[in-house]
Amino acid sequence: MSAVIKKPFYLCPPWNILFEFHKLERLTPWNINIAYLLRSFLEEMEKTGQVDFRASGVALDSSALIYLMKSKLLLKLEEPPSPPKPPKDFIPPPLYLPLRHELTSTTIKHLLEVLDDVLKTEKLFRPERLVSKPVLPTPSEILPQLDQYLMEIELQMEKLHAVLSQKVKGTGIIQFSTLVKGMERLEAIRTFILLLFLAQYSRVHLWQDENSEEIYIAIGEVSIAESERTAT
Amino acid sequence: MQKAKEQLLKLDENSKRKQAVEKTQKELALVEAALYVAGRPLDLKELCSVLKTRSKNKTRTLVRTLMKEYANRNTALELLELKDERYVLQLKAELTLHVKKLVKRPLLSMGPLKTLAYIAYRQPVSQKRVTEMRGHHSYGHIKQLKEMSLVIGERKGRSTLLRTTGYFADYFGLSHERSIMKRQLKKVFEKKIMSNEK
Amino acid sequence: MQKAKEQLLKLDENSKRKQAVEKTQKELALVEAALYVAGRPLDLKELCSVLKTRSKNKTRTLVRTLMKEYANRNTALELLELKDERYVLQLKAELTLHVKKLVKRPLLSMGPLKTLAYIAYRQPVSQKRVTEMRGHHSYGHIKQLKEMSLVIGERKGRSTLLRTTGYFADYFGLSHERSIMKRQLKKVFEKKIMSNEK
Repeated sequence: MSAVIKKPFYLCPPWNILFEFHKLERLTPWNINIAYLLRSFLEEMEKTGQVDFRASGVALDSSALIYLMKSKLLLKLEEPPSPPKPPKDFIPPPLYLPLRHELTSTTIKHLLEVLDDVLKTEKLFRPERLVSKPVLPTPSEILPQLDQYLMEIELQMEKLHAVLSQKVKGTGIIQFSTLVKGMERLEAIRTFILLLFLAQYSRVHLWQDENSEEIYIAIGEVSIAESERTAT
Repeated sequence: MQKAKEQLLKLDENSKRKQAVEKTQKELALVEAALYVAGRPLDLKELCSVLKTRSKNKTRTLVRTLMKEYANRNTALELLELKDERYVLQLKAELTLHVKKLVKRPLLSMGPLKTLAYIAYRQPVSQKRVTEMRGHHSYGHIKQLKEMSLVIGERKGRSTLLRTTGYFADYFGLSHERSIMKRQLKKVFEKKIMSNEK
Repeated sequence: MQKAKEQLLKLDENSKRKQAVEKTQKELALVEAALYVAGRPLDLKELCSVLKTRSKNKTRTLVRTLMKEYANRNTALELLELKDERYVLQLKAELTLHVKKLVKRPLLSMGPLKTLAYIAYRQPVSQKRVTEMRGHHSYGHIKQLKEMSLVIGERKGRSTLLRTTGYFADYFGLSHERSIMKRQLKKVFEKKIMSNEK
């Protein structure tokens, strides 16, 4: 029993086609992926350590031949075959999911709980923006009963004027922040609107410091240096 | 001969009547289907579109017939007419407590819910502001909230203003009027904070 | 005197009978309420807990009575019994298309629904095959279907085999047994194709 001589790897598929010329001519060149064959041939050679320059030469020669065959076919205007079509299969119609009403468990309580979290983050990350650009409540919130409020506006104006006069003892200047100290936000906004009305009737004078953004309210005949007025 | 003719006429009439009844049955089923899957109040316009009719009168008659049927059936569900001719199919309140434990799925997961809460509280609020506050994930949240009709966006110049929808108000039992809704939210919210601080 | 006694007895019996009927009505309403809010199949255990009874027999009788009532009413809804004595209340399939737009939950659009149908029909099927058959968009479909727990993928060597989940079977009221499910699906598809060709 002589030892079986082991065939070199390149005489096994898929590389064998590069070494069997008689087969090569019968094959359709489009079915041969030269790049793949050569790459894997080199990889295999490296892996097995069977470095054989003669075999490499033959492989290269065969590849060139296959390449030539492809080029000839193209010159004869034979188009390469289109990529294989997917197998035909029955495509069923869409499956509509049955519709079921389902009550969900989220309640307004959950909404408010997460709102709490979100607003905390808002305070944490954007304090400067919040101060400089407060989101004002809508007018209907400030003046919930508009008609009634308008009817009473003159009365309210008188009341505010009286309060102001009392605070400055007849004539004088008071800061807006002092006036609204301790007030609810909505109340402060209402007061501000009333001040605008009073200013329109020239019962008070308003101006704002550009740097501190403080609003000053002058009641009665107070002489104000023009230079101090940056805005009214 | 005359008699045969009369009989034929009668048969014809009967089959026409039968067809009309069947049609009404089908339309009633459509109204019921709409109210069932919506799970929220629907107005006549929405019901008309399901019925593919423009006649509000027809739709009103149908939904009121269905209301009567529900009332007669005396089941777990009730069909109610709300303000502004809106109709809702819902579980009778007295049964809620007994089946509450079966309700497990939340409307939204935590992330999108937070984004929704923020939009509701600050609305109308620019998409940019929401993203700044809630991070870049909120793009996905906003998309989901829009798909679920909880939020709508409105282009205003170069930015998009977000606000909540009527469906949002219905779901949480809030007013459709935005200023009232915000006041309601604020009120409940402040009450909650107060009670937490105690 | 004797007569009066008899009459009293009879009255008593009547009122007892009336009470029993009322009790059953109430229990039926509870079962209906449970199925309405759950929006998914409920098993006898869950229904027992809502009725606060341990008797599966009693619960089974009640839910089957309700099934019959629903079948007789001929409304938009149907109450079905699934495998393992699970029961579900849902909209009749033929009405889905008419009211789909009113659903606020994100539903699957046509593409993913087709991909789902294909996977269900051919399962277990390699992801590669699905993509060949349904185009490259189906990657997204598969992702969505997995997210909704309708489909799962299993690595097998270098390819992924796709199949539908138990949740899918429940959702469609199909058998969990794959071969039976496929037969059921085939029937559904044939029916749909027939009705489309008409």
